[in-house]
Amino acid sequence: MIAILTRDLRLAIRSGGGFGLSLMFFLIVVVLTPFAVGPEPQILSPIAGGILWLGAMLACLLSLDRIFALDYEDGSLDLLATAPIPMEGIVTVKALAHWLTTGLPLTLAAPAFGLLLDLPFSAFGLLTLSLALGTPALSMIGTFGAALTVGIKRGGLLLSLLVLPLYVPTLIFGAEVVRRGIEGLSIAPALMMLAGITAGSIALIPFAAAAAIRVGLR
Amino acid sequence: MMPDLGRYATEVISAYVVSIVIILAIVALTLWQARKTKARLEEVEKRSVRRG
Amino acid sequence: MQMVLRVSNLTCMRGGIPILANVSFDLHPGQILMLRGPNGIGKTTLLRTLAGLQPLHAGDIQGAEDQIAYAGHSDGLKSTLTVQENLLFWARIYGTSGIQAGLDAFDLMDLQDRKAHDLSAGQKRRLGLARLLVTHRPIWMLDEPTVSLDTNSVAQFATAVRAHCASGGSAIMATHIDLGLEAETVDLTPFKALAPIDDAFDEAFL
Amino acid sequence: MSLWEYANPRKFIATTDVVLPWFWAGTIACLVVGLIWGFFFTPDDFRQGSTVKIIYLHVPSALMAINAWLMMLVASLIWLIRRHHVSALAAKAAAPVGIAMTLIALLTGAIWGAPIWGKPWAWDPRLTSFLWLFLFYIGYIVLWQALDDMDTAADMTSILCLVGSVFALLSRYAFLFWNSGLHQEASLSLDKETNIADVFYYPLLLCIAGFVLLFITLVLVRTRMEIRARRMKALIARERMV
Repeated sequence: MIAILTRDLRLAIRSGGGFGLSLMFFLIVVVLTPFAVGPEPQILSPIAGGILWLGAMLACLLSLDRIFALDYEDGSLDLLATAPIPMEGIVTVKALAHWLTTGLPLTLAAPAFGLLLDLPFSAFGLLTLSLALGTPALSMIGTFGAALTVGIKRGGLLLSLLVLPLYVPTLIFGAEVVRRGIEGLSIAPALMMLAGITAGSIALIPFAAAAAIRVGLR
Repeated sequence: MMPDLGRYATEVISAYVVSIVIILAIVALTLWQARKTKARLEEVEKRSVRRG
Repeated sequence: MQMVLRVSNLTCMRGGIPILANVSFDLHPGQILMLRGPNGIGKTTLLRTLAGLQPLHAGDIQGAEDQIAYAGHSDGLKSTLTVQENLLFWARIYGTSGIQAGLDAFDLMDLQDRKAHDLSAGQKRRLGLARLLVTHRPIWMLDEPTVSLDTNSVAQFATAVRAHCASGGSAIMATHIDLGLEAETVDLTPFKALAPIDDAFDEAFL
Repeated sequence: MSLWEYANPRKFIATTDVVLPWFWAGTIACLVVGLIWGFFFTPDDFRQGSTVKIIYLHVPSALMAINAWLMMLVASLIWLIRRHHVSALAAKAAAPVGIAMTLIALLTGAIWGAPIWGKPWAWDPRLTSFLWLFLFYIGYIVLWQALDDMDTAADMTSILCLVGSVFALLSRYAFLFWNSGLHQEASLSLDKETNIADVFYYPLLLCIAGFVLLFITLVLVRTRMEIRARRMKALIARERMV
């Protein structure tokens, strides 16, 4: 299992796209937003949390089809399926690798991007916390979508279409944590739902994704 | 005959028109697809019977 | 010690259609089985079914659990990893240590630190086959293993298979090349699934 | 004699041959009578005026949009557990009908909302839920079409339907949490006294019956079509085998 993780991370670093790509996309979203809505802090400040969450989600979406497609094309997914590791484990590790290369850098970079968008100072902690709690769910759900579309050529658009509705609750609760934090409302319910979605995804989605991979390989 | 729909006439009538159009569309689509599939199946069946 | 792989009355499907029916054979330790038959008969399908990648339609496979090392058409190599890294990865996946045997058997020592995308097609194939040695699995299932190998490499491969079987392993391979191995041949042509005669249009549609 | 006998395609087609005309007749009767009754012979609501007449389209289609999904969920489960092909094909058959129902619910909802909310679209939790459902139906249908092998497609879409159902509930809760709504409370429940008066209630029941029958009829027709398409594929495959 650790072998798969280190291999995936190494591949991500070597191919260059891994860490950088989604972060770059995140940066593009953040930089372009003020051009679209105007530079005034009173416009940017209230929407900063939402834009950052949206950017993180789209950046995550962008890199999903790499999770299984490359391994499927070069045959290593077949070989992994015959290896003495349960498919559920492989799927979980794949999602973890995806999170380490996208979710984690996004979480860490978000406060810096928050500065660009005039995010209220009090919300920096909440933004980081909500992204740290929510992005694992994004990776997990995305892995499920990637598993469903594993054998489909040019399945990228379909993958986005399938995953987008599944991302909605995570996005809502994640952005809500930041928004309520800024408005001084209680954040506990949203935070708890966010944590619940992440925990539930990590616990249950590996089985669904593994079943989908097995179907997709045959 | 026509009931007085008051100032919301446009809304009510458009809702009915839109819904009926959608219903008729899905019914027509279904019947058309069903007929086409049936015809194609009969053709394939005839062919397979001919071949034995 | 390795068990006997026993396949009885196996029916394999491809694209929802049974293509091979009632395939039965035993594979004993030390034995090599060559699958023969025209293109499209279902050699790949049979191997994938035996390896557990496809569900079997009917019949029974015994003794395959955790015994099989499968090598398909593609080698499952990562082009940005070196030869050594590729092999080490599989060694760790199978929980074995030592890739030396694999490197030696296929003459990959000098290429160890080269990245897989800098290898020729034949070298990649050799690396893919070296993976089999690394897995330490007793039954090798090989699908056209000699594609893009030169005469020299084919001989290396034959030697590796012979050594594997001498130490109690066994192999099933689909190939058209005569490797000069002591092998039994199974022609799949007689097992070709027949189209159902009656017009049963029932649950399974076929 | 058990229900599972209808999992045999031949039996299914033979049975539906007999019952389909009745379903067609029932559908047309209920819908025509219900809608004409609702449109021409019901009074206006004292608050909402004549827009209340949209209820005869909005509520039944919304109900069926959700029930279609539930039916697909059950059919998917049956396919995953007992692997009856007709079940998977019925789930496939229901999706386009479900999406049509969702579209009607969405459009009538927006048209109804326009005068009351002052704008055609409001991010009301219920309306948003139907938008979500609409997106999900599209994904489900596209996934069916993207996979060539019928069994693979049936498996994948069933898994998607299962997981999607969980997320549907989550999203529903999320929408409520995110924007507590402008929608009126459930307009139809068993204690109708507190909700809507009889004059509105009976034609509404008739319309609901009509939409239910319409859904069943269309799903039966489409399932027969899918069975035939599946048989055609099998026959062509058989030709290749010889």
